[in-house]
Amino acid sequence: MGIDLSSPGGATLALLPEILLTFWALVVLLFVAWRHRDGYDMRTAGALSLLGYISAVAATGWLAWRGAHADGLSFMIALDGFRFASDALLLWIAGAVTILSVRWLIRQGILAPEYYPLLMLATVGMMLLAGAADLITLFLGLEVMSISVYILAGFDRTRRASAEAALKYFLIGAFASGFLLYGIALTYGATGQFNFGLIGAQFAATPPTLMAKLGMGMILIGFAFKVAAVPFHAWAPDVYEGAPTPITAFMASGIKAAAFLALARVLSEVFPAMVELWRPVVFGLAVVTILIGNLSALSQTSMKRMLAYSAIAHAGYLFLALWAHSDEGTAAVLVYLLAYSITTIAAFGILASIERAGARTVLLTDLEGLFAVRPFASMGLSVCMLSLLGFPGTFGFIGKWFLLSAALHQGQTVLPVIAMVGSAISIGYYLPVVLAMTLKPTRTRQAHQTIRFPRPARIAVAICIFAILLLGVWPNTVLNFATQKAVQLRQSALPLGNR
Amino acid sequence: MIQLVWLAVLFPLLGAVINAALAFRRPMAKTAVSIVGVGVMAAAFAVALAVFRELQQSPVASYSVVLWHWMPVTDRLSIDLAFQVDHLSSVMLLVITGVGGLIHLFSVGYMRSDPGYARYFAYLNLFIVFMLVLVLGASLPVSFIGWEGVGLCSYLLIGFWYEVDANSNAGKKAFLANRIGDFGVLIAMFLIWWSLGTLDFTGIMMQGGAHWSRGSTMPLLVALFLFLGCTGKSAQIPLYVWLPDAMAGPTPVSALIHAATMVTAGVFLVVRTAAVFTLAPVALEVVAVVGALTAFFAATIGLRQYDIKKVLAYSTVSQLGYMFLGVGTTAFASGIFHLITHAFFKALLFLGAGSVIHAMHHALHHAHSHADPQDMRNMGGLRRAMPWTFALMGIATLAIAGVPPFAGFFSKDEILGAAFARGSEHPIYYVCWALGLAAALMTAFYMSRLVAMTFFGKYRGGEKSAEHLHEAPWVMTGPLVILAILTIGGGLINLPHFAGGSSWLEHWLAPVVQVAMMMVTPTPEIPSGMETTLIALAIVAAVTGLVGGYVLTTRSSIVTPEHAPEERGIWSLLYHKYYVDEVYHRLIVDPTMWLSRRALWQTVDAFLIDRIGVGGTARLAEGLGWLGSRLQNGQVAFYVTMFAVGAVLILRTLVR
Amino acid sequence: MADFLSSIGYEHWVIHVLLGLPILAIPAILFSPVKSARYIAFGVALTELVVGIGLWWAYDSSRSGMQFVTDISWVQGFGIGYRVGIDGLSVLMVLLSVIMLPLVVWSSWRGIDQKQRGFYALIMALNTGMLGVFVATDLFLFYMFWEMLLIPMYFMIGIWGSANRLYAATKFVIYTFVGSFMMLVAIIWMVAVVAKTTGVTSFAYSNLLDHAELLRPWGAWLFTAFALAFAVKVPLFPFHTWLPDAHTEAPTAGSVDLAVILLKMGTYGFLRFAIPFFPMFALSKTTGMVMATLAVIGIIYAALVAMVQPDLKRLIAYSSVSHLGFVMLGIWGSTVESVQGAIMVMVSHGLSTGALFFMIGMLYERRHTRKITDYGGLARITPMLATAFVITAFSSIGLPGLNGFVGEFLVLIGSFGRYPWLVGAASTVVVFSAGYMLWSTQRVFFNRLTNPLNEGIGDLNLRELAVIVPLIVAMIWVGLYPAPLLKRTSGAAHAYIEMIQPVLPKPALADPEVHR
Amino acid sequence: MDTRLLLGPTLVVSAILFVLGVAGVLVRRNAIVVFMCVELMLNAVNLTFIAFAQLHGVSGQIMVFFVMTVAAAEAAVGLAIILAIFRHTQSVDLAHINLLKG
Repeated sequence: MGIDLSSPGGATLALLPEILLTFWALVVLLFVAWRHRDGYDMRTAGALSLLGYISAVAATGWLAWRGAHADGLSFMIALDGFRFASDALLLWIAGAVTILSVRWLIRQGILAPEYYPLLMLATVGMMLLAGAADLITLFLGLEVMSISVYILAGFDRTRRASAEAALKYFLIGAFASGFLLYGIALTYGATGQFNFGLIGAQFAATPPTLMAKLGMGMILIGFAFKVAAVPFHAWAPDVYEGAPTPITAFMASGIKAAAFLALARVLSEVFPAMVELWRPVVFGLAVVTILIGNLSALSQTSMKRMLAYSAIAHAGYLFLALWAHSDEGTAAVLVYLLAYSITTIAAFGILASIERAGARTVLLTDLEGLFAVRPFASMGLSVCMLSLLGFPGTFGFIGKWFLLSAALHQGQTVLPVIAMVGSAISIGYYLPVVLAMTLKPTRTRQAHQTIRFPRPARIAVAICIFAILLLGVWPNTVLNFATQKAVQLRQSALPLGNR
Repeated sequence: MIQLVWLAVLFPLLGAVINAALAFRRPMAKTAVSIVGVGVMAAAFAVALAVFRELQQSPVASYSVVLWHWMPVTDRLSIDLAFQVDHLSSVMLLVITGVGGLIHLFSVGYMRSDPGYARYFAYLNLFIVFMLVLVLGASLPVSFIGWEGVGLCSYLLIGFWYEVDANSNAGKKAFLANRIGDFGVLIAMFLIWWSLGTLDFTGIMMQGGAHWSRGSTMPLLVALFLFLGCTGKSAQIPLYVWLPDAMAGPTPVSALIHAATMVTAGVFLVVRTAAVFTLAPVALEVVAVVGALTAFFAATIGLRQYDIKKVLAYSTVSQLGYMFLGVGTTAFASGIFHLITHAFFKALLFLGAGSVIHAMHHALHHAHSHADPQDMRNMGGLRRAMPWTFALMGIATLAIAGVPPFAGFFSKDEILGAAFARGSEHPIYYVCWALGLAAALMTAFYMSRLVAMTFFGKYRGGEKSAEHLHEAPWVMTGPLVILAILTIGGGLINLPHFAGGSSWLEHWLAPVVQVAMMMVTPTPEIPSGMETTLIALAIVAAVTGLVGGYVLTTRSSIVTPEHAPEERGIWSLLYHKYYVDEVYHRLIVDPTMWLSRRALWQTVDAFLIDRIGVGGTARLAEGLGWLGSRLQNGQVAFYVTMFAVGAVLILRTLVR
Repeated sequence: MADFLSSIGYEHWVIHVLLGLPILAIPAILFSPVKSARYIAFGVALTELVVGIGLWWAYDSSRSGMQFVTDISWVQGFGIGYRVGIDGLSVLMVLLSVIMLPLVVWSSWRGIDQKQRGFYALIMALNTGMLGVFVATDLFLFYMFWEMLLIPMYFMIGIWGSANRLYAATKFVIYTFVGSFMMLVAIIWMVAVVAKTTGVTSFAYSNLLDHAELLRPWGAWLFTAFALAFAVKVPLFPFHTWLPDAHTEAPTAGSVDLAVILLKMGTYGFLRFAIPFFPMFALSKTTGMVMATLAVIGIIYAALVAMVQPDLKRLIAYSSVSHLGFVMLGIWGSTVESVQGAIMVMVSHGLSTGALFFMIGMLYERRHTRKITDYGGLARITPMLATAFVITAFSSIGLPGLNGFVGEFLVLIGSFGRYPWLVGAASTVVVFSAGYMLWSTQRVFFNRLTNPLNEGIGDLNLRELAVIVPLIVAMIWVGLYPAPLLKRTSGAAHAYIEMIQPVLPKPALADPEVHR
Repeated sequence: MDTRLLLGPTLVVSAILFVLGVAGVLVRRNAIVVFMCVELMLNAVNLTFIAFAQLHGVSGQIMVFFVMTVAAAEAAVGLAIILAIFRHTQSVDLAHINLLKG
């Protein structure tokens, strides 16, 4: 069904998922205003926010099912399969993080239920960012997301680390969005347009001026920060370690996914004409990110910090797909993000339950002998590690293989080699985790007695582990779905004439 | 019957399997073991006889009995497990099963009190199986099964009393020396196959002439590598060191393996591949020279040994040298002839020594004295206690010394004659002849010294053990008598014409070496006058050796080993076997061990590859990682600077 | 027998059953009571043997192409399919692993006492992984199986190993994983190149093989990627240091599986993938010389180092490196005889080294030590074990008449034409292998019994005999009558040589004309 | 005088302001001052938007409104976070805030 975006009715229909989610956020906010005293309130707030996500997913599903597409120019928000897929992915991540954090917050004694509305608003921001068809929506989505996550990062006010994480994230984040904004301004200056399609057409028509190149550069820098690519990655390890674990999971999977999806859309819709310009930049970013990300992770002892560096390394791998700049590349982004997010959510879910109330972060040595006490949890974490490593039989391998073939099909051989060198190095920090849990004896008698596995979190993690293994062996549906969505993205990126 | 020649191999194999089973299940069933062991040998001998008689009547010179396709790989390499029954292998068949059977009979008595009786017979039968396969093999690989099989059995039998470290070491040393030889045979096989395309003996003979021109490098290479194998197996100069140590095994084993059969395999191989050797005259000279040198060298060592079996061991090495000298001068028939006669009298000597040691051991055991039963200095005057053994060993001594009527004289004389005749072609053969003659003198000397020290003079083994000395039982002296008869009559096999014979063996083996002899000029005739002087010279050497040996030994005072004076000068050099073992150990064994321990294992493997290669890269990665994490110094200012530097870099690449 | 098998449609389901059965057995074992775990495992192993042994008759050795082929598309859009098949190269290895499975399970009856269920489940997983590698004809499936069996081996060494098992397990996984990480890129790159010209993206072995021509420009680095992965597994000389550690620390079942089948995946990989895909580069003069020289260095070096090993298992591990060096020499000898010799060495090394590890395992179960110096004079106490060990020792050093000789002889005589000097050098190992084998056998079984602890150990019981005797019978049978084995591999060997014939540089010695 | 003529100089001024902002963030150690420099950068961008709005019509100016509202929200949250960190470390000097490192 065609939607005329210029009419208010059409616009609201196009933005239905976001609007619904915002409505639910306000509902939860109101509920929280009254009831914020004990664990029961926290649980109901969590349940309500879950309802919000489910309704948003339903709306996205309905739009996708009806085959919604924009009549004429897609004005502020894109209306294509790619956006619906991104929204589904982001909502799934937010839902999973909420499930993980319900029990975790109570155990950590953070009885501040406004956590959930912030999470929901952050998700709205992400959906706008991923689905933006206009530089303004892009900027707004980014800022809504960032500001809510700044607060969430510092949510555990009692711990200095959390506050410090928030501060660092905020300062460097604001600094980066300054660059992004300046990029938008210069691009606007060069073309006079904000809409992706029109800018793309403009760049295709006239050779890019200096201002356009600077603009693109600035935008790339803004995104590189958000994705934690190496020269701009310094904030990630500290913020990931300081922030509360569910939020770290949210940042590692959600924010990275939104940023990459937006970058994919921007690169394929706004700057297709300047491919020869930005490919070397993406190439350089990928190489440096993979190598330094993997190498730095080798000498880490804290699990969260190690997973932070691994997140940086995986961002490097994703650059391969962006470099490919093809349908397969975009599909690879979707698949890899799904694989990576499932694995990270599961890994952090298990880590969250291993963390004791208020204690310091989980070190590698804390995991020793876990297999004897908690066989299923340690097997689950091992599967996650293998999936991150890209070991065959896991969904991570399918993601990595898909990435490599996307890059290789475009004739790029150096990046895949660097990626595999990176994953070879990564065995140096993924395998010791598996080794510690399964093969090493427990250090002290009552080593793992304090682990509590709340039922909802246990179910969510179990589903993720099952998904990793199942999709690792039978990835057909996901691969075909992703390729369709990638094709739809290319179609919507075509200049207005031959849509 | 020829088609059933494989029965000769099957019987001992069955014997070995049955005895092995008995060894595990009922090791004490001695009578059953001996019946199976000796019976199987008798059956094999019967088959050998039947085959020999049928071969005599049959017009065809050689038959090939194919059992099954062993390695059908491609059309150019398809090796069948086939036996070649021709004049040479039938003769060898007779010798092996005949002398082997007698030694089995002797062992029944000798090994009676040994707990490993069944195991011993299992090994002995297995040895006969492999020896027959070696002799009957139609192609080099099939013979190679026998070749290494006998090496295996000699390893097992030398190290039979494995409880004593020295015996196991001796077994291992024997097998390793043989393996060095086998390396030569392997390389020869590859060279032959890649240049001639076949590995069958008949094939080699036919294609050899066609493909290789006489004196070219390929036949020389093949011949030299084959000869390396022979030196390993037949204990010639470079690789003879294992034979003296092999005396650690039971005496019948020494008799069978290290006198009669296995050590002659080298000579057999040279005769079997005669075509290759005749195509490479240089190789023939090498064989002759090595043979002569070994004969002389071993004889000198034999002069000063006190262990009765060591003397006989060096005597065997020396006699083998003669055989190779014979074969080296293309007198193949005389080489084989000496092989046969040597089998008779050396087996007789060894078994005689066996009865002596058996008696001494029995006596010393009763006297609870720890003297070495094998050391001649503890013996003396045994002719009164063991008349039969004395008489029989006397006959064998005369034979080996080369006194006319006995077998030894004819075979040794033919070889010396052939060497002298060949001398006119190439002076080197004169040198060989001279060495051979000197060796003959020394052989006579040390044999008579042995007899004198053992049987003459007074008994040095202490009174208490004296009265326990008595003759060996009949089951042991019986085979000795038969061997004595063979030693006396052995000469008839190939009685040369000057002694009225028809040199039957030479004609019998003619078809085998016929192709080879075509390639070489026939041995020149030596004028009859010169021939008689040669014979006279040989007899004189034998007699002076015998008398000298007897006189010198009985005159000098022989003292038991405990308070024997330290050997000095030339004698200590001989006694310590020119320190060859020690030299080998220091020059070859120690450096290899050092190389593999220090150089290869500790340095290359553990240090270079593991510590530097693997450990190094791991530490490098960790170092880089540590550097990477140093970037995270927690300072926001530093992060933002990195951010700005990155931004400038990106913008520069885009703008340029 | 063959027609009975084809009547029940044997060739359609045999591979699926061989692969699927152990996988199904894993949950059954894990959720069964501890005591019954090994009985289930043994039952499954026996059925696997019964099913697998049918291959011996069902495999038609006259046809040289792939048999028992199945081709089901698995990930449609990307040309990945569940493609399996057996041909001359892999039929013997599949049979060997099927025969070894019940022996492995039976040999660890007593030895494994803690976490039995996990152990037998891992054996089942390992078996499927191993079989998978040999039957997969889809490169993606091959890579998955190739990597997946690292995990069962890792845990087997890591949990049931001895002293510093963690180091050995980690080293094993890292060596193999780092070695083969480039292979994935190479596979995808090949499929991409072939797809670009032919329009068909498919990981099928036949498809890539037919278009191997297109890969020539990148032949060098593609071959190196494959060669690195396989060389680590062989293990070729510089990459071998993981094997002694893995063998020493692994439990008996682990080291038997490692020695008998895991090591052959490397050489099988060269024969199946690395050389046929890039013959121009693989068989060029320099590469040939480099690989053959590394093989020969491996042969001699490992034999020398084996001589001075204090630990029995470490000694056998180095002997495996030496034997596998023969296989590599045979492959690069590039004649039908040397290739068939290589396959024969793969099979006979499996038999003899497998038996050696079983026996060392039995010794370990009795005395809990692998140091040679702790033993001595055992022949009097355990005559049966001593006899079996001596027979296997002689088969391992290639005594003619036993299985070792057939393979080594064919490899050496086959490769002599192309590399006469290298084969000459390699033949000297005949002496060194006798050296290390006999010296160690002597120090363990012969010599005086000094250590009182050795007095009490019992000889082989019925179960242990049931493991060892079939192997010894097989050794003698293969040694004296290898014709049926050679017949089964000759089709594939001939096809392989015809495929690489046009590319082969001229050998050192001319081919021998046929003379009968 | 045609206002479009002033486009070049305004862009230069805003560029200078932007660079000053960046330099401020790099150099200064006080969290609040750093935050104010970031605000300076945002306002420099606003200036660029207004300059381009002359050229491309009113959409540039609308963007300025968005930027301002976002800057305000950011200010509120940023200062709250700085307050939170102050409660812990009693100082806003960025050099002292390095608990998380390595």
